[in-house]
Amino acid sequence: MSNQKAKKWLPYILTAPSLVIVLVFVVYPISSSVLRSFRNRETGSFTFEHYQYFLTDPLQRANILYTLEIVLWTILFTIVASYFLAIYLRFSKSRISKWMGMLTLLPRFIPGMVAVYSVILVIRDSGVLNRVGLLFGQEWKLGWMFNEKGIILMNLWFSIPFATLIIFAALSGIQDSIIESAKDVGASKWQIFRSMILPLSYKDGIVATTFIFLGNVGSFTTPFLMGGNSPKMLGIALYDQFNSYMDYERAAALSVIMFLICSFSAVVYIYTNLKEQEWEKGR
Amino acid sequence: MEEKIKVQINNLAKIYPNGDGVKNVNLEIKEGEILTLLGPSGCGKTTILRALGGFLDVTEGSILINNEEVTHLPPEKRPTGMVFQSYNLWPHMTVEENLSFGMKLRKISKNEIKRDIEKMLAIMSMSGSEKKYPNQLSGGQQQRIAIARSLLLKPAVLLMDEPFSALDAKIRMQMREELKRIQAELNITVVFVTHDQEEAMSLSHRIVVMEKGLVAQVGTPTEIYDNPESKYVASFIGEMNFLELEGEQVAFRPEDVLICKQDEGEHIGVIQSVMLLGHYASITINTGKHLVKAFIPRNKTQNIQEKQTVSFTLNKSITYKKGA
Amino acid sequence: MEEKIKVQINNLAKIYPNGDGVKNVNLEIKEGEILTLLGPSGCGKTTILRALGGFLDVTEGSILINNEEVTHLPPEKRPTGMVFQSYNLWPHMTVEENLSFGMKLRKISKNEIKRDIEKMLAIMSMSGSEKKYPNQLSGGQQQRIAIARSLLLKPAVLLMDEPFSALDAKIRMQMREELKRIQAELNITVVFVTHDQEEAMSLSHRIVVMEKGLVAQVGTPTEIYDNPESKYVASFIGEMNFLELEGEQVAFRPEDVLICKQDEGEHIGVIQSVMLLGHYASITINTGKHLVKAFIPRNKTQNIQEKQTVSFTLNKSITYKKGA
Amino acid sequence: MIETEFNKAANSPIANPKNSLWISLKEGIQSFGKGLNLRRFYHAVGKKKFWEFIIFSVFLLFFYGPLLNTFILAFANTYQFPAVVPQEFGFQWWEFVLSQNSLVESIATSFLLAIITTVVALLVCLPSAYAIARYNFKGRKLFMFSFLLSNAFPKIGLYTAIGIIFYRFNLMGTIAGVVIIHLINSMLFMIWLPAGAFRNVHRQQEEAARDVGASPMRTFVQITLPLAAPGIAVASMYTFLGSLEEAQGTLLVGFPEINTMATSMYGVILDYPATAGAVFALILILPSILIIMLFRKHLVPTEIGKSMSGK
Amino acid sequence: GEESKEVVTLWAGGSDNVRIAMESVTDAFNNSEYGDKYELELEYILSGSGTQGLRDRLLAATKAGETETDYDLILLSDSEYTSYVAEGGEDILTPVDFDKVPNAARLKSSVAVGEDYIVPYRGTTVVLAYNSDTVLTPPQTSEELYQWIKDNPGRFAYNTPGSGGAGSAFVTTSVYNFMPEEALTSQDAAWKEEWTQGFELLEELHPHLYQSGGSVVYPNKNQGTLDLLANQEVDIVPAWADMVIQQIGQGTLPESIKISQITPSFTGNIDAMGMPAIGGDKDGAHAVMDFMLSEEAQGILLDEMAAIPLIDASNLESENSVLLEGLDVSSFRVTSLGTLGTELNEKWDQEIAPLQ
Ligand SMILES: Nc1ncnc2c1ncn2[C@@H]1O[C@H](COP(=O)(O)OP(=O)(O)OP(=O)(O)O)[C@@H](O)[C@H]1O
Ligand SMILES: Nc1ncnc2c1ncn2[C@@H]1O[C@H](COP(=O)(O)OP(=O)(O)OP(=O)(O)O)[C@@H](O)[C@H]1O
Ligand SMILES: [Mg+2]
Ligand SMILES: [Mg+2]
Repeated sequence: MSNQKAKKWLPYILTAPSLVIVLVFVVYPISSSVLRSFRNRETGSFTFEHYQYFLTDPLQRANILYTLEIVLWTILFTIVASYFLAIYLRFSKSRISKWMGMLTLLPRFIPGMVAVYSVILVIRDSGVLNRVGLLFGQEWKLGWMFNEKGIILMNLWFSIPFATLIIFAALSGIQDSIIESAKDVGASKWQIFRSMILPLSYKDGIVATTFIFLGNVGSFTTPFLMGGNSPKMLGIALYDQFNSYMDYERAAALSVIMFLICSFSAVVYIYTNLKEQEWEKGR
Repeated sequence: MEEKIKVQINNLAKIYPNGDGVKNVNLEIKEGEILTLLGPSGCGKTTILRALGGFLDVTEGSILINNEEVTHLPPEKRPTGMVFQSYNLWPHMTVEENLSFGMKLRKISKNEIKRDIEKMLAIMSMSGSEKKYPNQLSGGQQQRIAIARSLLLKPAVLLMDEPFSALDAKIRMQMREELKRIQAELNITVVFVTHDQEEAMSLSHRIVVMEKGLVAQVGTPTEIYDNPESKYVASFIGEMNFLELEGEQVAFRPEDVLICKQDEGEHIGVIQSVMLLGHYASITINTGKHLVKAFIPRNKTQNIQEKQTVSFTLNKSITYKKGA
Repeated sequence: MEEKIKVQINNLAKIYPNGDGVKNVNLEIKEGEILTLLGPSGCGKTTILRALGGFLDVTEGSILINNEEVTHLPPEKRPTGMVFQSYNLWPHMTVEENLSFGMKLRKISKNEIKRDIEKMLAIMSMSGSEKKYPNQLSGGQQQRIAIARSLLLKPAVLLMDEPFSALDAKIRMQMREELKRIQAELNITVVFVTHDQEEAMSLSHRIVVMEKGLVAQVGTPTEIYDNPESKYVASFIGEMNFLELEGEQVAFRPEDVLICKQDEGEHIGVIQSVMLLGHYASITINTGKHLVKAFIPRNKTQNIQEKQTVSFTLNKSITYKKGA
Repeated sequence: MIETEFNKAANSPIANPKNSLWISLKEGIQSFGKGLNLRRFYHAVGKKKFWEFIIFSVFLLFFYGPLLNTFILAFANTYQFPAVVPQEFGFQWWEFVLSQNSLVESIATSFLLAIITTVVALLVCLPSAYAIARYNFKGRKLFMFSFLLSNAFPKIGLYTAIGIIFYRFNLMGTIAGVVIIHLINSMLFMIWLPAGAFRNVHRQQEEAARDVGASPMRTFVQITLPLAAPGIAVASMYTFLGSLEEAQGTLLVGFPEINTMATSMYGVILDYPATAGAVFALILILPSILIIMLFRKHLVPTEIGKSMSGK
Repeated sequence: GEESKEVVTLWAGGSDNVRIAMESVTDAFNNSEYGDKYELELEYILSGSGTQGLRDRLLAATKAGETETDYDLILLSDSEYTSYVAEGGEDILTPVDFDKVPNAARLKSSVAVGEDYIVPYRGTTVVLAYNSDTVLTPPQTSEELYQWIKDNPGRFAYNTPGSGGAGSAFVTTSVYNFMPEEALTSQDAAWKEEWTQGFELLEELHPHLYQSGGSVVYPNKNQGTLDLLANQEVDIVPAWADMVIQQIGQGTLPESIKISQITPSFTGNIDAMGMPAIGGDKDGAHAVMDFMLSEEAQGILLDEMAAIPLIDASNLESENSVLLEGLDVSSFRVTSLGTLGTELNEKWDQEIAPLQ
């Protein structure tokens, strides 16, 4: 009997160390930040003023919208491109596709700063692209630096390989015979995508989307090195609060706002992940 | 059965980059027959079937269905229907959606679809399962729906790639009979692939025995069982004993071994094992040089025990040259 | 065979949280016998086997091996050896390492380990494969090594959970004979689980037929084949026809159907299909109310054709009360 | 204006020998453009291959073009507008970068930190991963998602809040503090990936070991762990490389006492011209390349993708 | 032996070029005769890295009541001194015992505030850096500069004031040129009222500044504008004199880049050393201060970061001396805005940055 009891507690004992770390170094600091975000700087009394500031100040609101805009475009482009790539990787049997499969793995391991730096050297107005253009007598000033275009491009550099990997893994779980039988009954490529591939893999698409969302809302390095002066992405706005204005209460409030935005996406993720549809049960 | 030719395969070859594949395949498949491709793993059965279905580019030769060349058409443009070994159904669609998917693509009216599905489910003894998802069906039921899905589109030829091999023995048996019944009822042409000779024997009108990418023999089950043209075919279809006698190979079936009283038989051996297999028993006799397998009806097993010495004669045998 | 009791299961019950499971299991397993647990999927075979091996906490009852209570011992402390359906071997170890792992734990000397392994591989007809990794072996070979691994530790009982069901039909047959040979050679006690009645019939000394978590019948293959105690057992073991006659169920085996000339038989029907199954044929006769299956030897099939009207008598039959 | 500048340079008879390289490059590209008749290529290789080639080229250019460019620049002494290829190659910036002893020190610190982080992460996370894979305990999903949620809070905000705790425990500017930061960053994948790996170890393989007499602990060490090793190795690699590249948190809680390659890179990127940054980028990327070479057998795209989605 | 040496920790912060120079000075100190007795260690806080700045760290430690810290010596500019005192009180630094810093006598310039508490060691100022190939006659006055900007749209850039001193100097002088000179060294919030005119000017200049992708862009960090200059995307930028000179020497800025000062000049700084009261080893700190004013140390600073020497430079041989010619430390405009500086940046962020 004691054996059984031990078994019941074993999983909790095993998870305890990581749980403690999460509680002490993640949950606790986050909670104290949340508290702080409601505190007046001087008096220490309860206040909504910091939230009010971010939600009413036109500049700060522009920052929030700007961030969301960048994230949404990033996700849109990423998902389209990743599906395209993943489908190619899944269904092409050529050697090139094997190579590409391997090559999609690597960007994950490239230090972010190096990647941003490298891309800047290519796309800035005096970058490699324009220099090559000049070889042909063309001015290729892309004008992608210091605005959302560069940030989105850079985000794509990071997120396409990542999303492709996840979707590719999902597509690998789809049996050939599912696709072949659809072909057999006369479905076109688009119909196969819409009726077979998409419904069988959309959950993983959402997983990828969530991670991209989380990663981009608070991203710092990319907008710091590539972004313009205004509006700013929230990661930079937050950094300003700490670094330039040293307003820790406002910073906490902005953190919480960003957290809420991210949680929205995390909740979508958790919801789709927990909800098993009828056809998935018992698999 | 009319002798109309439904499918004609002329000198078909499909060689994979690694050199494997099939070649010199010439076949005529008649309307309303079940033709089985039979052979061990890797002999190229699936390759031929997939070439018929349009899932492969053939290296050489041509395929005609209903006298029309289809060699280079994609699957969706061919009048064929395919049933795979497993994972046939689309797991995210109900039975009804599975069945109607192809029909909708053909712009068949809703009413007609509904009527056809009902009728087909009745034929398959699956009425009432429209709203179920594949994972709520047993393996056998899933395969029935898969067959139904293909049949609803009225294919000229139904292609089946080991459709029952993932099923339990009992259900497999049942499905075979079912398939025979449906095939007879609808008079469809079926190309069936299996590596199970019993399955091939029990449901085919004709069998194509394959060996390493080539056709070894084509014939009705009886023809092939009684007159295997080579040692390979002989050993593959049914059980076969081989004895080496005077430089020749004598082949005979276990049921043609007649166990005699005392020393009346031609050959003598010791009974090594007796295995009861339901209505008959399989007996292994060790003649010293060979192991001979014999089938005897259950009711004659009383007197037979392991380690007993017996003699036997052969009812019937075939002789092959060595090395054939 | 001595009648020494090797394993005793007393009133065993294992109920899973969802209410499924087995109960009222009482069994005595004799030394040197192959006892098979037979039943359809979900009837609790694996549950009993895992309870024997120590992989489950039982809800009630006790298990004695060699007269010692083992009910609450963990697997590593029980004198049992288990062979699973698949994924038996450790893929990161060679055959030799797989085989020696458990022996090393028992502090057996290196020389002895080496000698034992060699001997065991010879018995398994696998000599020379010491340095191979599992993925370099075929499925059948892997299962042999798995059996060898268990046997090397000289378990009091060898537990086998559908060990051959992942294998090809041909290899499955071969493995059965192999197992019988090895078991006889080493005189080990085996508890074998299968849902394939043919497998159970062909290799067991005794069969335990299970139904929904309960033991339905225990007996030798012949006993169970000839005298199934219930309709359930009758229909599960071998093929069985059921006719409803005068409020009673008459059960008879297909081989007990005797096809008569003209109208001499007791029953009349139309032949619906003839399936050639190698050395015999399976015939389905439609009596109007029932479908009756009959097995007849191949050499008697010449005169029989589909759609012909025939009469038949029953050699032998059993009668069950309705609802039994 | 710029164009004439460029033509002047290119046509000048006394063309700077440094420039000859990019002149020949220019000619190469132009003749390539002429010779590569896309249409002819299309018909020569067929439609499918043609598109495959196009996709692959775009893929390579987008993902690897910039990196390659950076590599080249690392060996440039002079790289001034509008040259495509550096006017002068050499190791000037390598000398500059490597001559700073603080850099050598930061490399050592980086590796030390990465090793400690990886080991600690393994010790802390593997048990959790195993529990998630093997037991269906109450709160399992919640536990898994808690790591996701902790990723939803902005990193900078989190670090700052952690900083307050660190001050209290005197962890500011210590190795232990930085390790904790790196640890919480890696926990998500360090638990999810090995959990996937453990799940792929068939229960029978563990049970077979128990059956032949191995204790639970021995079974874990000798059977489960080796079988899950590829997945664990990949996760460790993530942690290791992640720790090497982490800069933001290290700066906030470890700087200036703890100096790593990544924090140095920050300064270099911000305060130095491209060529110096390129050297640093190359140095920073080297461990990644080495480790990827080492582990390439275990880098199965589908497997990694699957575990990253928490399956 | 090594163990007997007293360890002196010097804390500093700023751009990376300063770090490199200070590391060289540290090595030189440890190899000098002072090195027999003391061992100097450098803790360097890179600016713009998001980490807490030196001032905050020191204030936090002081407020926490810590006494035995390793803040033996810090580097701070005279303008920063004001904010240290404003928040930490007069006694946050220990007064310097000039008897222990004999080299102080050689100083040619002095600090504007806190003379008893801090010892200056280098000067630096913001200047105009321009491409002499395209700008034949650089603007001489601020008015000329503003006119040049309007005449040459897109060819001038300054970095965001929050991200680096060059941009900050441009913004500060543009605003304070309209105000009395004393406002530059006052932390009185009342002066905020008078910023309007300056911001109008900045707004007026805005559309004529460097553009990328169709809109005006203010680069981040001092290096950001220098990159634009190096890549010929702009012709004139405000920049730290030391950075420009150093990079011309390294070859990362083409030799066509020149510097010049306008009048009224951009703001500059005198950087100084101070001993926090909560630090330890005062003797060691004095030794380091003395060493910093030696010819050896001043030479290193001049060589490695083109710092303007504060002692008689005639004995110092350096390529950089030529380039620094004409930059007179004594005429530097010093700012000391304290928290007003932060507010200025914030106002810029809110009013200028969002302009289309
Ligand atoms: N896509 C492929 N590329 C290369 N070789 C292949 C491919 N598909 C099949 N082969 C090879 O061609 C031969 C015939 O394969 P095929 O699948 O037709 O055999 P099969 O008779 O269906 O076997 P099984 O009973 O195992 O399904 C085999 O040797 C196989 O290895
Ligand atoms: N861990 C478990 N938790 C809950 N129910 C279980 C568990 N294991 C088995 N069961 C249920 O107990 C019953 C008996 O299961 P068991 O695995 O013993 O059947 P089986 O006879 O071995 O079937 P099969 O032939 O499919 O292997 C089944 O209904 C099964 O669903
Ligand atoms: Mg096949
Ligand atoms: Mg089971």
